[in-house]
Amino acid sequence: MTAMSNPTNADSPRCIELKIDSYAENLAPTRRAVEAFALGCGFDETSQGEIGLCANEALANVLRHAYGGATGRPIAIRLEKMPDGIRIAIRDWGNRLNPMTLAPRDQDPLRPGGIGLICLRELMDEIAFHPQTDGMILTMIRRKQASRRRGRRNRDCG
Amino acid sequence: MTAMSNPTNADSPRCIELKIDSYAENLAPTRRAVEAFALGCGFDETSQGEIGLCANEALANVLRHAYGGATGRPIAIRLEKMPDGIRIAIRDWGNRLNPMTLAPRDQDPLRPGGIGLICLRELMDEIAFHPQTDGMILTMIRRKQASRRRGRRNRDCG
Amino acid sequence: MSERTIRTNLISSVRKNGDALVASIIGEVDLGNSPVLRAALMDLIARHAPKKLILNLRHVQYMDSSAIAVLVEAVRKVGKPGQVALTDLQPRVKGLLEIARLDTIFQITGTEQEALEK
Amino acid sequence: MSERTIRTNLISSVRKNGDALVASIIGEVDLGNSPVLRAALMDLIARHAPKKLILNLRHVQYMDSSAIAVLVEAVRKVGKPGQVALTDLQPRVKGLLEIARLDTIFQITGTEQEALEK
Ligand SMILES: Nc1ncnc2c1ncn2[C@@H]1O[C@H](COP(=O)(O)OP(=O)(O)O)[C@@H](O)[C@H]1O
Ligand SMILES: Nc1ncnc2c1ncn2[C@@H]1O[C@H](COP(=O)(O)OP(=O)(O)O)[C@@H](O)[C@H]1O
Repeated sequence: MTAMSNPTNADSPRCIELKIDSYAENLAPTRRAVEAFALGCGFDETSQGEIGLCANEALANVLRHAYGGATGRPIAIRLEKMPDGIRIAIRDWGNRLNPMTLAPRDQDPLRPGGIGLICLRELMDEIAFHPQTDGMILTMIRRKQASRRRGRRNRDCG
Repeated sequence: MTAMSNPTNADSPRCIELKIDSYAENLAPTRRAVEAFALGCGFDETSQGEIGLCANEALANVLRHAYGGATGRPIAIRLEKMPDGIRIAIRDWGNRLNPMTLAPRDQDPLRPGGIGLICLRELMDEIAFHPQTDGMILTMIRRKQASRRRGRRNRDCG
Repeated sequence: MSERTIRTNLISSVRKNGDALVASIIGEVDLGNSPVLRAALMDLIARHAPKKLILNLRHVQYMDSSAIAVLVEAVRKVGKPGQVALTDLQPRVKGLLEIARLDTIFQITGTEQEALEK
Repeated sequence: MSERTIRTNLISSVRKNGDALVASIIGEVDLGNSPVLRAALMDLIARHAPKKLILNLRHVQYMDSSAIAVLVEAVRKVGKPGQVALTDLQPRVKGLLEIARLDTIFQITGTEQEALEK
């Protein structure tokens, strides 16, 4: 019960930290918490869904790629309310691979892949992978005011 | 980022730990996580709702009573899947008061109070307050097979 | 008695029907937003002084004990028990009222119409 | 080809309509349960070898990319693009298909009837 023994800093901005182990069954509870936290940050329903999806995709990538499918490995998630949005940090102790440095794959629609990262790129305003000596921290920021990136997507679709 | 720095134990049963600070806005994300975790433990929709309500009520009591309304204070929640149910542990660093030792209040329906503890008693199979040197740990267990306690309530209502 | 309406999207509509005031509450109410609901309801009651208050809870998927406490306070403010009706309850909300044994101080009906006719 | 039906409450109903197979999926699908959906769908396709597969997603409030991958695999297994129709999409699911730019390999229709007639 590690989290039971050390108080958080009372001066930090409003935040929630989650620690889960790498079971796919833990994705849904985490996503629900993210969506409800996003609601509390003032995001509308569509945005809540998009933010929850990004958290899900980022965590699924940790499970499948950073941990190569190994279960029972730790993942820490920190949700932070910002004046203009939400910041999500995901910490793993996995293979330290930065997916942003991988070459894009060929685009066969019947062999889809890369959808997870596309979601992060299209739906978040900032994403950054920060390699650690023993794993990775992914940070994602979504602002309430749509950025150019999301503006573009919305024009495409509408 | 305390939770970002220490891996959890890979041998422990499937669990999720949350650390929140004592803002009422954090109740909803936590409850959502609890409900979805309960779904993953095999509870039906009604039971998920009841378990989420108990988590909400227990946390609201920490906010209002253990911390006397002070915001920004830490709370740690641990959700654990058991073979036959769910176990929820809530840790605070508050006033160490054990509400089970308080005398029951008089029953004026127009001055309701005590509903939170009634929920815990009626909807959980086991609840226990464990005073710590610097706060309290509340543990609650709900089993999938209805206990005598919940059986009684159901008869009353039906 | 303030003239300013307290606005919240927890109350989606308000209408008068004779001496009765019918308000629809919407969303999930817990300690995080029940103080807002409280302020808005108390304001409505103060401004309209309804003989009967009918709260449609069809779109309230969730309530905790702090929300229940707001409803009970509304009963006190409107007058005596039975003058506040709760209609269209979701099973979860109904369950909580039963556990709290507060299903008697409210009139609980299936529809707004029923509450208006009683 | 197994004779045993893979049971999951993610698929709420299955019916044949001429050469078409219509199945309703229900729930939220993510990496936690998409392998179960995959097994059940592949089993259905193997046993019925439908000319057309119509998946009603009205009750799918959420899908992640692993669920999308299952749907794409169904397209490969049934035959060529357009032989799998997705109907009654929720906005969230529709949004994900658009982001993934996969709205072309499926037939996307408003209702089952439309999908049957096309
Ligand atoms: N957290 C991660 N750790 C290591 N590698 C990753 C991570 N996330 C993504 N990748 C790499 O990036 C690729 C693209 O990821 P993604 O867009 O989610 O699609 P998919 O997982 O379907 O391949 C993955 O195949 C994997 O090689
Ligand atoms: N976590 C707690 N720490 C300290 N005191 C508590 C705690 N939970 C409950 N209590 C005490 O028990 C009483 C009953 O709690 P509850 O049933 O939730 O009703 P209410 O909060 O409406 O009074 C509270 O008024 C408070 O005195």
